[in-house]
Amino acid sequence: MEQILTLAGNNLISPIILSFALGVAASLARSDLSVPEAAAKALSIYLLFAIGFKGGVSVSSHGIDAKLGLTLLAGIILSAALPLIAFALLQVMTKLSRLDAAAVAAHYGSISIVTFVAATSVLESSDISSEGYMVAVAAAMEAPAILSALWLISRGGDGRRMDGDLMREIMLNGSIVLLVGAFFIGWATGEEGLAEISSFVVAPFKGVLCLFLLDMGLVAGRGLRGGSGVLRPGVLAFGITMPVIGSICGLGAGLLLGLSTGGVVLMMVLSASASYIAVPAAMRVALPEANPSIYLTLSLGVTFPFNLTLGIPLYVALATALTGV
Amino acid sequence: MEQILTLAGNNLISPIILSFALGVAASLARSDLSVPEAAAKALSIYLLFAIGFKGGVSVSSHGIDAKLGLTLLAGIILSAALPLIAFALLQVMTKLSRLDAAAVAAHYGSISIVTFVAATSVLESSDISSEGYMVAVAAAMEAPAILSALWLISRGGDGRRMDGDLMREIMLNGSIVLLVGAFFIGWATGEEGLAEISSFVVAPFKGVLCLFLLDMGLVAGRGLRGGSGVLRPGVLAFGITMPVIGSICGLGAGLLLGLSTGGVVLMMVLSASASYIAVPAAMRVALPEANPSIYLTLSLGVTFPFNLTLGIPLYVALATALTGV
Amino acid sequence: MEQILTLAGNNLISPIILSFALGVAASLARSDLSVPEAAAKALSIYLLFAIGFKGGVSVSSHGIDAKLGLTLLAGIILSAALPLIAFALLQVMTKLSRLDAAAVAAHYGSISIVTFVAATSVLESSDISSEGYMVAVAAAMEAPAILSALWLISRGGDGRRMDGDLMREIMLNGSIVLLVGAFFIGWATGEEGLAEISSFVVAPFKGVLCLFLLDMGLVAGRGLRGGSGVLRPGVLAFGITMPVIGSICGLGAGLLLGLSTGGVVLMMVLSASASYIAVPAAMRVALPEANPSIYLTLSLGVTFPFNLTLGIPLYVALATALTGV
Amino acid sequence: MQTHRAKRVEITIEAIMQSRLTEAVQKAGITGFTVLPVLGGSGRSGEWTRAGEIGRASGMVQMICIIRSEKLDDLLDAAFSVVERHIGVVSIVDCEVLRAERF
Amino acid sequence: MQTHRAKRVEITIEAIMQSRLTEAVQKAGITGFTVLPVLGGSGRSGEWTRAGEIGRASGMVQMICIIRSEKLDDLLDAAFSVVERHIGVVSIVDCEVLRAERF
Amino acid sequence: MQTHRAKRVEITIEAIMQSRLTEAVQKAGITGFTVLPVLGGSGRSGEWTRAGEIGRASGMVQMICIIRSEKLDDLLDAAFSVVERHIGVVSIVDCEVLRAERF
Ligand SMILES: Nc1ncnc2c1ncn2[C@@H]1O[C@H](COP(=O)(O)O)[C@@H](O)[C@H]1O
Ligand SMILES: Nc1ncnc2c1ncn2[C@@H]1O[C@H](COP(=O)(O)O)[C@@H](O)[C@H]1O
Ligand SMILES: Nc1ncnc2c1ncn2[C@@H]1O[C@H](COP(=O)(O)O)[C@@H](O)[C@H]1O
Ligand code: NA
Ligand code: NA
Ligand code: NA
Repeated sequence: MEQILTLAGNNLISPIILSFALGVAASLARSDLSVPEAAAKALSIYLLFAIGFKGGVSVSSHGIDAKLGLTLLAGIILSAALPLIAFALLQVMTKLSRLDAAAVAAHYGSISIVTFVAATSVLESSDISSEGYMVAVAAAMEAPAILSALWLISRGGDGRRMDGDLMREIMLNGSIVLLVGAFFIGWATGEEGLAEISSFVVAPFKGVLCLFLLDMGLVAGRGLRGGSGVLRPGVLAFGITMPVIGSICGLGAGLLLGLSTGGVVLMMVLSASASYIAVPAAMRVALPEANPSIYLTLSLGVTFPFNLTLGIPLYVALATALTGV
Repeated sequence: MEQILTLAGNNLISPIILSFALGVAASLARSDLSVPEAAAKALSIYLLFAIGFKGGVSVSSHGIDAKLGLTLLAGIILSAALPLIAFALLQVMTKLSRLDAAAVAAHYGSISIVTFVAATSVLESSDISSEGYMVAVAAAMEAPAILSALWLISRGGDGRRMDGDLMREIMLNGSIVLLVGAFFIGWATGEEGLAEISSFVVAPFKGVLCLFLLDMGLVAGRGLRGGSGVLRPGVLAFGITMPVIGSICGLGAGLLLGLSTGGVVLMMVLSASASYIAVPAAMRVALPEANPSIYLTLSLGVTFPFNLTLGIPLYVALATALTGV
Repeated sequence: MEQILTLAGNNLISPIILSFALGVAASLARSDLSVPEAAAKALSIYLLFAIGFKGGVSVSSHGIDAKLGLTLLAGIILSAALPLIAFALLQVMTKLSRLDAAAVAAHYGSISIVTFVAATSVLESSDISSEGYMVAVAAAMEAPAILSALWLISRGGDGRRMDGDLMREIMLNGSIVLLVGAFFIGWATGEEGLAEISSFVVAPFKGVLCLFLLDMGLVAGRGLRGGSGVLRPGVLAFGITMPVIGSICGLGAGLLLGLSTGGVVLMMVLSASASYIAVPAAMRVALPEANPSIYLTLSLGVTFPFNLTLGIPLYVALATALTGV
Repeated sequence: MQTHRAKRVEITIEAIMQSRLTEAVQKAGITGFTVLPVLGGSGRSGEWTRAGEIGRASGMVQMICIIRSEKLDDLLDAAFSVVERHIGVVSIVDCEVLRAERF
Repeated sequence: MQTHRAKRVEITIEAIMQSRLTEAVQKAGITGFTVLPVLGGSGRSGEWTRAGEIGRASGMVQMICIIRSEKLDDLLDAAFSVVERHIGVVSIVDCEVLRAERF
Repeated sequence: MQTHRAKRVEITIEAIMQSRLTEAVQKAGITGFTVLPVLGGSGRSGEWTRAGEIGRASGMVQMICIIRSEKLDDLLDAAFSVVERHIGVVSIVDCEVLRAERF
């Protein structure tokens, strides 16, 4: 317990978390501080490229693990199954309509790549290594949750179905393509490739992450200001309960698969985190009647900060204890 | 004298100054070279974050100085008083209307953070250290000048007053919030935090400053081209006299406070520099009838380049001579 | 031969080339991956500034070569002459109208600065040094080709002529001004200036180039998708034949001038590459009736990838063999 | 100067729906349009701004389509089929154009 | 397709005044509008462009507001109270809209 | 509120021609206009988007010019002289403006 608190404490006063907090505070105080959309997108392109590339390099140097296939499969199953749990939980804990509940559920099956990135950066600081292919698992977990949520809705008698266009859009979503593409580039070019561009993808990484989290804080704060009306106690409680439940599922999967401590942490983080890019976009197309301020505020304003501040240290502590390292 | 010339010479052929000159030249030659607005804003966010953060780290490692409070107070007084001097000077030297004179005066009480940044980078090259909290002083000096200028106008019988909204906008101006926020982040995370992100906030700093000054040169050149009509000799002379007067006030304050050589230089630079972000925006809201091309051209086209090229070496020489280092 | 293949192989699996390939693939697969315009422009500003600056520093440390003047002259002559060859070739190989042929020809006389940058980065990896002033030669070769192409058209009886405005626009084109300006800044500040900003202009260079090529791949792929209709076999064949012919002209010039191996390679690359920024813009003004999808698709979709993947290793091999190093 | 009567249709729609609108409009035989970026706005679903956003879930674009009057109904049908279940605004204005042969 | 008469009001105003205009307009009971970015322009106070600017002192935005005719006067009064002492342009066009219930 | 009749002219033109259009329009005695960025579009020369572009060869801007009716012909002549050989669209709408003295 003490260890968790220390880790959480250290985590809380890292520049990364404080940058996020600064963004939230500035936004709630109605400061006009803002990051231009193009700059925010450029930062996210950098982060996706760097994290994918480094994952690929790590796979190229440690060789492919027999567990890769199984871990990918576990990720896909988790992504597809977690929305069902989330949906059930939402129907118990909140008064959201089936439509809104399904839309929210989809977010919790899918993943937040920034939470993943923040976790890798905590792992690095704590010298805990992890499987490079967890990046690929992250990519694999983006989409299945969307299908589950749409299935939940169609079961409810609503004839709405996934069309081919949407399917393609989801699978070829810019962030998935960049993450997976950079992963393969890193894999193909290996340590040699890394040496060429490490002063770009490694050295400034954490600093860039600070600015990106500043922006996420600004956007989250704006969302909280505008969307606080939808944050009934039940909904709010869900936003904190669900990541914990997700992380436990991820923990189980990680232990079963026999992943490294870092790998287990990342599996927990992926399961615990909620999408705020791919899934919201898909929901606007497939379920336009669902209220975006509910799922955006929950995902970016509640679950993301929870994972960033308390969740990650908790997951690290649990995984460390249970993998016995 | 020779020392000043050498320093000025060295200063003039630094990549930073030459980048600014390139921007001005390209703009005057009507080249279509331009930096996208979003990129320019991203550069300024980087610079504010880095300079604030480094200031905070420096305070965290050198401990808080008993002089911090007094220096902040001195900054606020200077910011509030300099517009009165500037206003009097403008009425003597130029034929500007009371309104235009007050608007210009506000700019000279407030500060230019890029001039501050450029000065810290000259100090670093010359191995002159300074108080980390000068960043906080910079932030504190942004706003009081605006109040002074509005008071000058209201004294003239014009019933215009500061409204609460404007007050909040000025105090929670994005650049102040970011500077102060990053300062606290640096303070809280200290050397450890710096170690994590120094390859982002320290290593590439000067290079980023070059590109930013290239952009400032482009904007200043455009302003000079469009606003050269307003630059009557008296106005022009003011743009060079006022920073010298300001710097002397800053020098006095710095010596009285017993700041380090670098601290005195920065106090001079803050007093000598003129705002071109926070104050112009406030003037457009509070004094929309004042002519923006006068204050923008003066601040960015005359005083900024003067400080950048001749002012800073002069202030360094004076401070070095008088603090006897 | 084997050496070429090895070099080509190494070249092909570099992060730079693979990033371009990723962009093309994402675009052809209709992924929504995209780099914001402002970010792409910022990347190009960085690359132009860095490459110009480093060229200038190199000239400042190796001194001016007696060959500088002659090399510049050779560059200008090549730029002016290559469109005539290209035009003749187009009339033999394709059925393009005179207007379209002239517009395409202009592109092949001018140069692609990214191809140049990619080549310098291959040279660096292979430890082959080159004359720093080749950057100035690159700048000098941008414009003459445009004049040649307009002369070709006016010879055809069409009274269209270059106006002064267009002339100024071409010569003071943002990318030329930045490249030449940064070259002079590098020259003036020398190794000392480089030391100040090398962690900005040197260290992250290749990584930035990767992201830039990702974007160029996205744009090229989009062009191929939209413009594939215009890529008749003859036109396509021209897009691969012409760079080879150009490179041979560059090779002859480089050998005659007695340039270093690296210098010969860069001369070949400049001659072989086709413009996709300065010339297309000039063509839209001067020859608006020419079909942009022909010249843009050829230049960016065919010749650029050819040079990037096969051309550069080929030119390096030829130059190495013939300069006997 | 000779001008010709036409309709200017302005469709403000979610960015994520842009490709679907484009396709529908093109299927209706209309090939000319211009898309403007939108910075922010307000409506029944609240206020929003694009500042700092990286996703495409929020954010709108504005498509402007200038057409001959006789094509108006086709365009509106196409647009409506896309915006029907979505937020968004369609407005039509009478206008005059130069170079009518282009429309 | 069934359309309904409405007014399209376009207000070009300094970026720095946007929040004040928004507030005034909302106080006048109007909740729907769209804000477009502006690249540059020219007027009695000269020519300007946003390229490379970091401040918000220069630079304008364009607010487009589609409303029922009966609300026009309220909107214009609200807008006028904000632009009165400021630079900026207000223009009104008659338009037709789909889905009138939204306005 | 008192409004005055005017014309709203919207010219969609290649970004590279913007300075030439501006000059021509100013020579025709018109000093007020606003330029909007354009994200993308489609026309007889195909579909395009500005995403990721660094050149100015592709890409358009939209100039909006509000003028008194009597200046319309001068403006159209000026605009036409520039767009004549180029792609681009010119449309004119009747509008009402506040503060007529500004136009
Ligand atoms: N009356 C209106 N005039 C202009 N734009 C509007 C109007 N109503 C809605 N919009 C735009 O459409 C978006 C969605 O509107 P709504 O569906 O009402 O939430 C808003 O955010 C605005 O950008
Ligand atoms: N007649 C006009 N048509 C369109 N936009 C205008 C017009 N006049 C002014 N503007 C816009 O309003 C800004 C300020 O105009 P002004 O107050 O005349 O300097 C200009 O920079 C333009 O963006
Ligand atoms: N009917 C139209 N309505 C609106 N914009 C158009 C129209 N036709 C063309 N455009 C715009 O003008 C550009 C060039 O058109 P075009 O000359 O037909 O290729 C297009 O890419 C659009 O941005
Ligand atoms: Na999850
Ligand atoms: Na000052
Ligand atoms: Na060439």
